[in-house]
Amino acid sequence: MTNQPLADNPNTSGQEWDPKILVFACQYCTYAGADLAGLSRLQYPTTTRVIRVPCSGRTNPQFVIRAFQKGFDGVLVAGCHPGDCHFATGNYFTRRRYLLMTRLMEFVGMDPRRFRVCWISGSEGPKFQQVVTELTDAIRPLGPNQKLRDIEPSVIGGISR
Amino acid sequence: MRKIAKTRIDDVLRALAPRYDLYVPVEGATTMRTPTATLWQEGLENASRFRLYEEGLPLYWRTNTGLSPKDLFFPQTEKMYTAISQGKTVEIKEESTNAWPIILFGVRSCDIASIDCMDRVFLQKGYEDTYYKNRRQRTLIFALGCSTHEDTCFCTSMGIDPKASPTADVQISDLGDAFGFTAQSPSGQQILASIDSLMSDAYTAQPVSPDPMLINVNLEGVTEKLETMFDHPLWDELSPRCIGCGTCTFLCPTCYCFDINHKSPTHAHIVKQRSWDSCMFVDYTCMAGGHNPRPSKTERVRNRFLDKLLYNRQRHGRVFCVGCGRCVSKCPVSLEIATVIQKIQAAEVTP
Amino acid sequence: MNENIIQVPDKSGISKIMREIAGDLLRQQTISLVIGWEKGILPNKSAPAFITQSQDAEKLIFDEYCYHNLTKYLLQRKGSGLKTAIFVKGCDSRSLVGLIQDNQIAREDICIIGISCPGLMEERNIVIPAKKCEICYTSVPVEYDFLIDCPETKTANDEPGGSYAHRELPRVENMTLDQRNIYWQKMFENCIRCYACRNTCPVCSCKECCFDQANPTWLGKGNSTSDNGFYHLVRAMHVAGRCVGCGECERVCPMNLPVMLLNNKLSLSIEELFDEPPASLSLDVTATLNHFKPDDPEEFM
Amino acid sequence: MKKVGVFVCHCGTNISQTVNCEHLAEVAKDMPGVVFSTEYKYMCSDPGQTMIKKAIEEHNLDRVVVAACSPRMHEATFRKCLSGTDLNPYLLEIANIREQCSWVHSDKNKATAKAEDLISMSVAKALKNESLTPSVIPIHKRALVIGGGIAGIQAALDIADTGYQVDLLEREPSIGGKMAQIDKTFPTMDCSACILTPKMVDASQHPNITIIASSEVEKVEGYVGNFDVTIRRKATCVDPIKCTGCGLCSQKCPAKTDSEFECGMSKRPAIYSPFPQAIPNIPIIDQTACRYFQTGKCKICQRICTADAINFEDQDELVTIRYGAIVVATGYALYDHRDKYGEYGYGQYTDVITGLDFERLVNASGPTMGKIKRPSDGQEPKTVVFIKCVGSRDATKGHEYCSRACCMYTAKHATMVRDKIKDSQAIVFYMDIRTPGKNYEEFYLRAVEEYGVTYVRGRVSRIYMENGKLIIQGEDTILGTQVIVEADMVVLATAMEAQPDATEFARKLGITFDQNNFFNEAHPKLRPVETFAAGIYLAGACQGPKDIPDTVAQAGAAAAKVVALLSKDEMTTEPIIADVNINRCSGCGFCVPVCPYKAISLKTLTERVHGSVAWGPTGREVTRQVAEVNKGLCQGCGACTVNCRASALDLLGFTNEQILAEVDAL
Repeated sequence: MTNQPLADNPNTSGQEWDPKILVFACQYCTYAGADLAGLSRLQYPTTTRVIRVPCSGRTNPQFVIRAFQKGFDGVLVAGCHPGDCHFATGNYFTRRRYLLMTRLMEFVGMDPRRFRVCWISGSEGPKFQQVVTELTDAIRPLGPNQKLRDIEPSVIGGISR
Repeated sequence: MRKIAKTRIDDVLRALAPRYDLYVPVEGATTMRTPTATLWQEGLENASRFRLYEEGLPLYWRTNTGLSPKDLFFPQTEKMYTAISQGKTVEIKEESTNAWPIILFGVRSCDIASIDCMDRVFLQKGYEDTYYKNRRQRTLIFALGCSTHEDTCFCTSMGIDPKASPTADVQISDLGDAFGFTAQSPSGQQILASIDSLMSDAYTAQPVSPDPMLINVNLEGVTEKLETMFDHPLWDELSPRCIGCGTCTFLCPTCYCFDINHKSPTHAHIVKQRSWDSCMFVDYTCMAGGHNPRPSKTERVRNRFLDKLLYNRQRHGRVFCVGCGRCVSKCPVSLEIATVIQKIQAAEVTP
Repeated sequence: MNENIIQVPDKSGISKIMREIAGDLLRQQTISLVIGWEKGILPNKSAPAFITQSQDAEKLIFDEYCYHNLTKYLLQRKGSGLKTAIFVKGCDSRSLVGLIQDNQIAREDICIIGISCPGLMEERNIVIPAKKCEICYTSVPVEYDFLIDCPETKTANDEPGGSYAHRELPRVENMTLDQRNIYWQKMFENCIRCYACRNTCPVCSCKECCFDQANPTWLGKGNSTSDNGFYHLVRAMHVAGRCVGCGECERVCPMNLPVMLLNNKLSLSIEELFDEPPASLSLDVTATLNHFKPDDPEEFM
Repeated sequence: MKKVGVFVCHCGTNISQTVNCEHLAEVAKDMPGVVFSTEYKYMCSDPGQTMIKKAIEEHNLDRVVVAACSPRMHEATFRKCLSGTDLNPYLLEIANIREQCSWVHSDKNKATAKAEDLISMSVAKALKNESLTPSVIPIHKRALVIGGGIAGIQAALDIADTGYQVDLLEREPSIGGKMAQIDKTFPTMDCSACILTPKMVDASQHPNITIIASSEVEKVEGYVGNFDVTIRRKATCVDPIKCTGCGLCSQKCPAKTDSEFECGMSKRPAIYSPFPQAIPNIPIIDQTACRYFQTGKCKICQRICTADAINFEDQDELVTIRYGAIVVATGYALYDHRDKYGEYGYGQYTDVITGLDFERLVNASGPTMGKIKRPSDGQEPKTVVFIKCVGSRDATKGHEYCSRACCMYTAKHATMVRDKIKDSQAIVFYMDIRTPGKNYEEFYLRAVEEYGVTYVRGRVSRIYMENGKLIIQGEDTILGTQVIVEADMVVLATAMEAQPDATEFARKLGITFDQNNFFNEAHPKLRPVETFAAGIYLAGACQGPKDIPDTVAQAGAAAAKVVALLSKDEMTTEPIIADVNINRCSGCGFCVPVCPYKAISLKTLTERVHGSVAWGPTGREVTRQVAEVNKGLCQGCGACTVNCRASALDLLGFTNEQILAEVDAL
């Protein structure tokens, strides 16, 4: 998988296609929640990848767009519940920023089912499982994401062949 | 000269399209090739540009296109080769070349002159750029004489005849209600012969002449004068207005600078590409260590106009401005070449 | 009332007053530069003008082609302590307030000469009002030291929400998701990333833009629909809550793309979500993304 | 060229049962930058760590990726392992292939493929890792304890006993707090004053403790080890140095007002000490009650003071003192039932009193000299009804939480009624009896069995007056019947709640508070006395309702933390902090408001500009502002990096480049 260019993503036909989901997880809540899901042996789709960040407030919207560019089919930004932020106020800024970001993404035609923001605490292992599973299930019928995706050839204009 | 009614020009295009990659000037409104493209029509209009011919595209015949045809030979971003790592080895995949003939239909005199400029850079300077050459050498050019002009046009000041381009394979003339076709090369003759049945004779027709242009600049002596003006205060006077965008250079049909870079769709996979660069960008001359020999706008603005009017004449034998008026029209702050030439002419120099 | 408010009978009188004020200021020598407009190469072209000598003040004009928001030029004098006088229309004045709020210029270094704006015309079609005037929120400058008050002043949209009336906004909002996607794909495809929109934008005041950086490489030099999309979306997020709706981004776009639409959408969302007024109407407000309320809308449970 | 080593752990069979570790070690060899990879049963074990160290040496590795359990588990372990080599510990990356891979997937092929991706993400990130060094900040060896109740006194004594200077700040004229008002303490029935006043004296006589009474915190700046606290000494109009504490002024003062200490049940003069054992025993003038301040005439106290200590011109005074650590022991307030509990008479019945009122009523030095007399007519009440959970466990009118101490003090009060009034009846209405403490259950049982206190399970729905008697109408949920009791006095066990100014105070300190405005501990279990702000600790009921033993224990714990901090001359801070690239910074200051720790400020630079700019700055020198991160204050959340449009701010250890490398790796 790793050494294959992304353009070779399996197509939608066939049962086995699972959308690639990238989760930005704050290390104090959601990452701990994901660890707890592991401790509790809660199963979820294997196509979930987690990137650990110190706080959801560290998750730059630019990372999210980059993930879609690079071929992820869904992105989840997750952190502590508002009021529970390890860094006191980080997730309040996250919430404000991503309220705008979700509207912007939808405005440019990105299916809102592909992009979620969610609060998952360190004790919510089952919620982590549930959210990534739901996200996967919601995206599966949509097929691989093409919007904003950096598809080759990257040539614009020019003689087309 | 043979002619065809303007209303039947699609017949000509339809006849050529199966045999050539036919590029035509298209209005901005519906350049999206999708079934839902109509949703765009009622909205804002994009700049017109050359596109591969398809039935139903709204063709733009009024004046030169918003975006010059230079991107057909010299795309804004062009893939050069791909490197794929497999284990510890790297495999290089070159881009394949193609021999299918191309017709560039309806190019204006100014843009044809600019293609001459580009040829001098990419083909005639002792080194042939394979990417450019591959496209250029299989292209036939159908020039279209102008019957009107934009307010911003000033090709006549640059010594260009808006109605005639002798280097084109075919010259199309605006005869009012018809287009007249004159072959100017053997290949042109051949193509015209193949569609001759669509046309009728036009012995007496005279091409419509455009009105005199609104902008007139005097190019005489400018190059020579500029040789003494490197340290002239004019550049300090002009440059503050520049906002450092790439509009002039990207729209200019004779700007040929590019940057070679790469992108990695995956970390085991690199695409080497080249893309337009602009000498107006801050990082254009920035070196790896961070030093920038053109640290401020004064140096950058000076360089651009010296390049257009002096360096290219020294290097490639002609001034690299064809009077297409795109920068006059689109420079956000009207720091365009016509104004600058006027200011150069007016500048006082102490010998 | 205020001696610094100069009434003119109609818009043709504005230029004369501009020259007088600029000439006076330069003669007093407290101000070493006046930024205004001068006539361009064509009748329907005006251009930014930089006046340092009082006798050159005669070059100054104001007409319906003085689109340029001049405030960003002040960054060239940033930190020098030099005093500058600048002419602003209503829309421009908000960006001036924005630049002061963003700690880019000091209020005391600037002499603001406001013009209550009689409206601008479309350059290509001299009878149609300029596009930027459609989203005008205030034609009278919100901050000034002198005001040239023109009776022909009119604000297109002085009711709340009026400044979000980009002509494309309702149409695009009513499209289906797929239609919107195609709409923007087309915009991103046509973008040539000349950065005119960014470079002219008065709230894009960074010293070094993230798109120009090699480390990290947010965006390569190459042009692709995807990268162009990244550029426009990120720029929209960067100016979110600070965009003053001066419309310069869309005016300067050589490809005629609806650049301002994204910003307009976000400004509207900010009003709906956080009940905040349009950005930079006064010096004492905080940008949307620089603060929060614990009871902001919660959609992410 | 960077050289990455990849170490895949089997974790016994925890990982290897669903992930093919041998395969991972094999494919990792082909990942860009990787020069060595291997697998082992237990990477965290001694042999595992030795394996890593040997490989670093043999293969000249300069980056290490360990594919194992969660970094929350063993990142510290492996960092320590690296610090035993030539490598900087921050050149390590962990790929979490246990909690987030082998344990949550069952399909071995898919899990292995995912683990491969996780490793390549970590390798990509590791390639961008840089050596990070903790920075060193000095520790100022002086502590501030805010609040002079039992928590503050205890913390101050414990810190002072180890040899460090402590300032004990109290906003009232005397230290002692709520405990000074309490008569006896459960479950031992010790006299509260008898155990508290010796501690107060100890504190006042301790060479390392300075008591700063009648003072409040005005402003807190700085960071761990270096807090600059501005203290407002309120104008007391009595010179503490000249005053001998003779008390003559209080005796002669003609102005009288309600005594706060006696809960308004007796009067005190305008120049007063709150109670006889007050420390410092220096009276202050209450300007709102003083005849001179109100009418401009009087000055009796000044005339009779032989020490010439009275100064009517006294003004508030601000002093700034530097501290290495701060203990917050600001205590609690009592829930005011009067405006909320209409059914209990909104406070209009004088014989419906609170628990604290009762403490004063039974206290030998209180308004009734220890005789239980009801406030309305001074008669001895025969039937006393106690109602628990007034404002506690009542989300609609008060607080959702349990105030913890009320079950016990109500049992104590009921016992005292039965003890002091021979033919009395004590009836307690309760929701539950909570006695989780040593000898607490026994104490409660004694109240019921030995003292014959009647416990009725149920809430009181209404109190009203009839024929001079208080009628208590409630229900007995055990018997399922309505209960109506005629009583002479009712005692409400009102909730303990956060101080009314707790939130404002928390903002001053830069600490956080919960939904009930109690200050947040850094971790409810493992860091119960720390706050999120390094160097600031919590003691007592400001963190949540507590009884005296818990408060004292927590105060000792906070003191231990303070001492541990002050015992070092300097401390190293976590290097995962924000970093400014001043070449990119435009000084817009957007980072400043998003920093929860006030760690970012703007500083002014003067620099030369290169190149020529027409009509630009003359002399080519400009000043500009740039952000500066205080390494002591920054906790590494990274919020500033996102608000920095120009990426001038980056978070070391989680840089934009590193995160993008992870995104791009897939």
